[in-house]
Amino acid sequence: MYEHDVLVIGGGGAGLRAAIAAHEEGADVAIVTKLHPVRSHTGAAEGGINAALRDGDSWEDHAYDTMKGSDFLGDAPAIETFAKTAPEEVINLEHWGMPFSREDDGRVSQRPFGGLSFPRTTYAGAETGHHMLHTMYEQVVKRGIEVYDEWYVSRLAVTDHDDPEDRVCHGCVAYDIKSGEIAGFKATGGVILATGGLGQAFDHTTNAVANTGDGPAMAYRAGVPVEDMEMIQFHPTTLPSTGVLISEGVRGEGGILYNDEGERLMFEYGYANNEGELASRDVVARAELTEVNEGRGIDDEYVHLDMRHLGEERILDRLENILHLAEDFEGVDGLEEPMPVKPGQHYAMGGLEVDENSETCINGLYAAGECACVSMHGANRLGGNALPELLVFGARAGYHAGGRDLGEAKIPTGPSAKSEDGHVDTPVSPGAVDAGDGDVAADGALVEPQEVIQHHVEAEERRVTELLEKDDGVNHAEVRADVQETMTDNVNVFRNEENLKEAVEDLRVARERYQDVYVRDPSRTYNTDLIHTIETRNIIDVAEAITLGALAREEFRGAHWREQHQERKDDEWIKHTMVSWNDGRPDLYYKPVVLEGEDKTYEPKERSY
Amino acid sequence: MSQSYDRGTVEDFGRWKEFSAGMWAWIFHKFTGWVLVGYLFTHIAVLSTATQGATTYTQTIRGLEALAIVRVLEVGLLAVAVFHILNGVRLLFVDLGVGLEAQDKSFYASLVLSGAIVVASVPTFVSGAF
Amino acid sequence: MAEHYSSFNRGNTRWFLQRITAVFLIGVLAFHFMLLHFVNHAAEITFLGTQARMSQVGYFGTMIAFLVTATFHGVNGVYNALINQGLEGTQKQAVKWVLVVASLVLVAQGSRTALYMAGIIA
Amino acid sequence: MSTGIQESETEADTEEQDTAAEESAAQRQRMETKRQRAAERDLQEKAEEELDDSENAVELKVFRYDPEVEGKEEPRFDTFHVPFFKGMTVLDALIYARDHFDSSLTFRHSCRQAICGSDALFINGRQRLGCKTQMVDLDWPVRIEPLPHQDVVKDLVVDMEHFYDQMESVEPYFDPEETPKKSDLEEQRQDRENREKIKMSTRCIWCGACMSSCNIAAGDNEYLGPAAINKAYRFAMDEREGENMKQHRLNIIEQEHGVWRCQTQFSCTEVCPKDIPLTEHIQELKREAVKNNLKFW
Ligand SMILES: Cc1cc2nc3c(=O)[nH]c(=O)nc-3n(C[C@H](O)[C@H](O)[C@H](O)COP(=O)(O)OP(=O)(O)OC[C@H]3O[C@@H](n4cnc5c(N)ncnc54)[C@H](O)[C@@H]3O)c2cc1C
Ligand code: HEM
Ligand code: SF4
Ligand code: F3S
Ligand code: FES
Repeated sequence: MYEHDVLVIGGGGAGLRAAIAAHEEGADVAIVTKLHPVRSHTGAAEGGINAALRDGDSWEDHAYDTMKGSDFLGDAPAIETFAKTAPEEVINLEHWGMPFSREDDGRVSQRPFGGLSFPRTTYAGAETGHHMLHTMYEQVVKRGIEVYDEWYVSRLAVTDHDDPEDRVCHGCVAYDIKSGEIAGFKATGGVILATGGLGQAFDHTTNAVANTGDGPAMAYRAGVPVEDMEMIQFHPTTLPSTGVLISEGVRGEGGILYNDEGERLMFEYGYANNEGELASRDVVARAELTEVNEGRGIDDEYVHLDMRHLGEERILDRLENILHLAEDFEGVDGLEEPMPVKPGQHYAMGGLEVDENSETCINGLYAAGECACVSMHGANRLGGNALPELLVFGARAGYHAGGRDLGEAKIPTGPSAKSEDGHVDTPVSPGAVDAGDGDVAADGALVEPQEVIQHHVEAEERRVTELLEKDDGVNHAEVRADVQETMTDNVNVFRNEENLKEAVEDLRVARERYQDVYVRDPSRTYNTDLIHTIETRNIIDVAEAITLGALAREEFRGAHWREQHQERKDDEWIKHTMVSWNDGRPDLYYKPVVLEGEDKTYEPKERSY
Repeated sequence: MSQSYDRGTVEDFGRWKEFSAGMWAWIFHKFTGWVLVGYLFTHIAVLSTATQGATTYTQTIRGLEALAIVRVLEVGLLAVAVFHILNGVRLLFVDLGVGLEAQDKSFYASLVLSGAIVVASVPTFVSGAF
Repeated sequence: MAEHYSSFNRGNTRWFLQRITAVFLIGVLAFHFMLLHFVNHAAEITFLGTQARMSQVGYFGTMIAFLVTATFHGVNGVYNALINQGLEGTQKQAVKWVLVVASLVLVAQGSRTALYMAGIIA
Repeated sequence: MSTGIQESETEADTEEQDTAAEESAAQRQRMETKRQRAAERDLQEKAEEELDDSENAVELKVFRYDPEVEGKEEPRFDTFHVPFFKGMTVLDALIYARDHFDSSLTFRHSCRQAICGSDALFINGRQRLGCKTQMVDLDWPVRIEPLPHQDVVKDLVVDMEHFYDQMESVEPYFDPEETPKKSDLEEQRQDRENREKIKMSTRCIWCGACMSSCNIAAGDNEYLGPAAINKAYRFAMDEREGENMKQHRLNIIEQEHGVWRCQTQFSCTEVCPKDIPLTEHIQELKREAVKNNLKFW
């Protein structure tokens, strides 16, 4: 068994920041990650990092933009903490040597981004995430923080109390991909989940193949409720064949969207008469799909994003890597022709419920980054707000776990925060096929850290051995493909009840088929077949939570649109949809949105661009 | 890097076909360099006959030069030296950071030029031996 | 890996000298070839001719410099090539000293021969 | 049965004994049968595939090796016929082969967009990123091997530890003499020119292609290698760090196995998927170092 004060699961932006913060507090930290940290998907972020740095801008404006962007589903304490801390965190990155793009006077450049009232997006060329990730990994190396890379965490070691709020997380179980060793990891100070996105639940996504929602799924099964899972952002500009993202920076610099008739669609059809291409992502994504659905799409699939008029010099200076992406992955020269784009799954606003100290309702368990839902993005995330979120809440998780007093959190967590029961009609019952027995044993029988971890290690060993020994059955890849397909067909930008129910049914079928999966590769050495098979189960769990949330929320808010409910219903729906696992049976309930900020209360207003 | 097991054909076989210009240049430069040091040592050895007296020296040189094989070897030496010089100049430019984009072209140029110089010098070198 | 540095770095100096000697050699080697293959055909070399050339101080000096630089350049090149192959520890030390001795012998013998040629010793 | 297998099995055994001793005998039996069946099925499927040699298929020859599995402990090449579509990359083809023909085919990949650096492979005799290499740009059949000069863990997966060690040995982190206080929101100014100077060097994605292509690195295990030197360049040239740090950084790259080992082979520059002018950076550092030493003469 490996032992540390603080364990960080995941080596992306959030995980690295958390580890450094905990280290600053003097804790002995280790990062356990299934990919080497520099391979994390934070590296793919292109556009930038928002922070109110300059005269004329203020954290209050940033907070307001974020709240408005969230369509008033964000929690004010989270948003305000975020907007206040972001500048410091960005400057901190600068102090760590991050190669930001610069102004003439040598200061960090900022550019306009969708949904922001001030050009406050700092950036480093069109590869901001890459630089941020590498800069932070460098600092991890500098501090000598231990990294267990290519260790796959498959289970959290949590006590078995009935009430999730009584449970304690003592560590996790991980699998050394290279050697096949299964080991327990013990954390005396806290476990921080930073496992990133869940894009692999969909088949057209900007997310990496490794973004399989492991963290949310693991913690969900351990008792942490997931929040607002239906809020999935579809990015309006991804390349049709691969899902590779064309940064919002292109539109920020002045790129224009055209339909098949050569019309500037955002204005021509009144999708966003003021902001045009720079309107919020959901608005642009729906605009594009509407064009396609109404027959004005190109090849009935996509629209054009044109940046030629910006001129070669400006493009090369600020958007050079966009040229490479379009060339390498779509065979299009952005200097010569417009680039084909269509919406693709991009970001999960929802995730594990945490408060503004990044703590979940389980003691000693934190979550930060895309896998968490501190609820600052609400129903829609603004471009350039995720990277600073990693910094702010990653750091807070690290500080808190490392022992710093961050004050009492204002956001309530856990089932006790429930304000209302939820209910949805589903054609089949969701949840584990063998719900009831399994993950949780008798209340409070298992509390001793050592024992808890041992128990979970053994359970994991049994599971792995079973998968490896099983001799025939279903290949997980088929199940995964089915899930991705049904999610993209039915739980996409446009949603309706029928389709969502169909998805619930399909997911049930997937679960049943998953009972029969087997791992064909019998080897213990670098068995990716095994790892992917375990991931597929996580994909099913998060896909189901997304679908249940989508089915429950009968309104149109932010990224979530329902055919039969095409308006925002503030009276009824300013509340978070929560799903908790409840021993294998998903339990739906609601919790209020906190709109009271420090000195003001945010009034829901129409979100027009 | 140390090999913990035999990768068989993957590492030893046929790899040379996949070398790029810069690698060939490196190999040729190495080879020609070694030949030149080798020659330097032999050359001094031969010239050392001068310590045995004027006649021994003259006779040794004349005797050697009369052998066709020596003449052929001399042409080889010239080729080796010319390539080493030209590619050496190329390397010096590379060290100065000049013309890095044309590094493959300049290698081919050294090859071609060496060839040309050698062919042009053959008559002078072999005259009288055959 | 990066724990040990010395302020006087041999790699640096040797690298630099390798280039400097190369530059020098370009000139001298070309001159040498021209003189002994094109101006005076190798086959027509006699001790007397050699002695005539070698008696000129300038030529004598150039040839000694040629010898020394070529030896350094060549032997240092060989040494580098061997280190590049990952030679370490005692092996490396051994190679180094063998090469040093060989070059000293070569330069000594070469100079002695040159003195004979110049007729200074007979 | 070859000794190779027996060895690795004893290993697996001890591992299992640690955790569940009583199970191990029966389990070994079962695992053994499974291995054999897997091997049989492999053969069968391969035969079937070879039949299905339709014209619109790419033929892949993929290097296979697994120390634990019978028939794979000796390196060999497997052939897959993968249906071709426009825009298909080598990574797409590998994924297809894995998901449809043989799920034990092992390779690293994640981002699919040339940013995570996981899938540097030896494709048709050259180091390339699988996800960034279009099938149509290659001669078919396409031969895919793990990176040369690195230990193979399994199939196309190589051990990257040595590469990471080299990267981390150059003190690859920003370390200025003094830092402004972060709560003052004071920045360290950097002019555009200086950023421009280090821009290319900051693009490295740690894929290891360059190191694998360098003959010197192959011969000298301790050579820092082009990527690590480039990393050192990134910091040495960053003016925000100050003169003393630059001296220190030059000392690092000047060590015995540092820049002087580079013989300007250029293969690193040629294979780098991020188009980093590695040789140029190495050469510039050599000149800096010489200039630096001349000062003391
Ligand atoms: C193409 C793209 C462009 C983007 N552009 C921007 C932008 O311009 N601005 C912005 O603000 N945001 C942007 N985003 C969003 C933002 O980049 C992500 O939300 C953010 O990087 C997620 O960071 P993370 O640290 O949470 O996760 P990741 O960086 O994905 O890291 C997850 C880590 O968890 C590890 N992990 C996962 N599962 C396990 C497991 N089971 N066991 C062990 N380890 C595990 C992985 O190895 C990895 O290290 C973009 C996103 C994408 C996809
Ligand atoms: C005439 C002009 C010459 C030039 C311009 C020249 C240039 C060079 C250069 C630049 C190198 C360094 C290569 C590197 O480290 O990357 C080199 C290496 C070498 N040179 Fe020369 N050289 C010349 C003459 C000679 C002579 C006369 C000899 C023989 C005595 C010689 C023997 C060598 C050897 C042995 C090497 C090492 C090759 C290796 O890397 O294995 N060179 N030369
Ligand atoms: S320098 Fe280029 S080839 Fe080398 S590791 Fe970095 S990105 Fe890969
Ligand atoms: S291939 Fe190697 S020799 Fe130098 S130029 Fe590149 S590091
Ligand atoms: S898959 Fe990330 S670099 Fe190719």
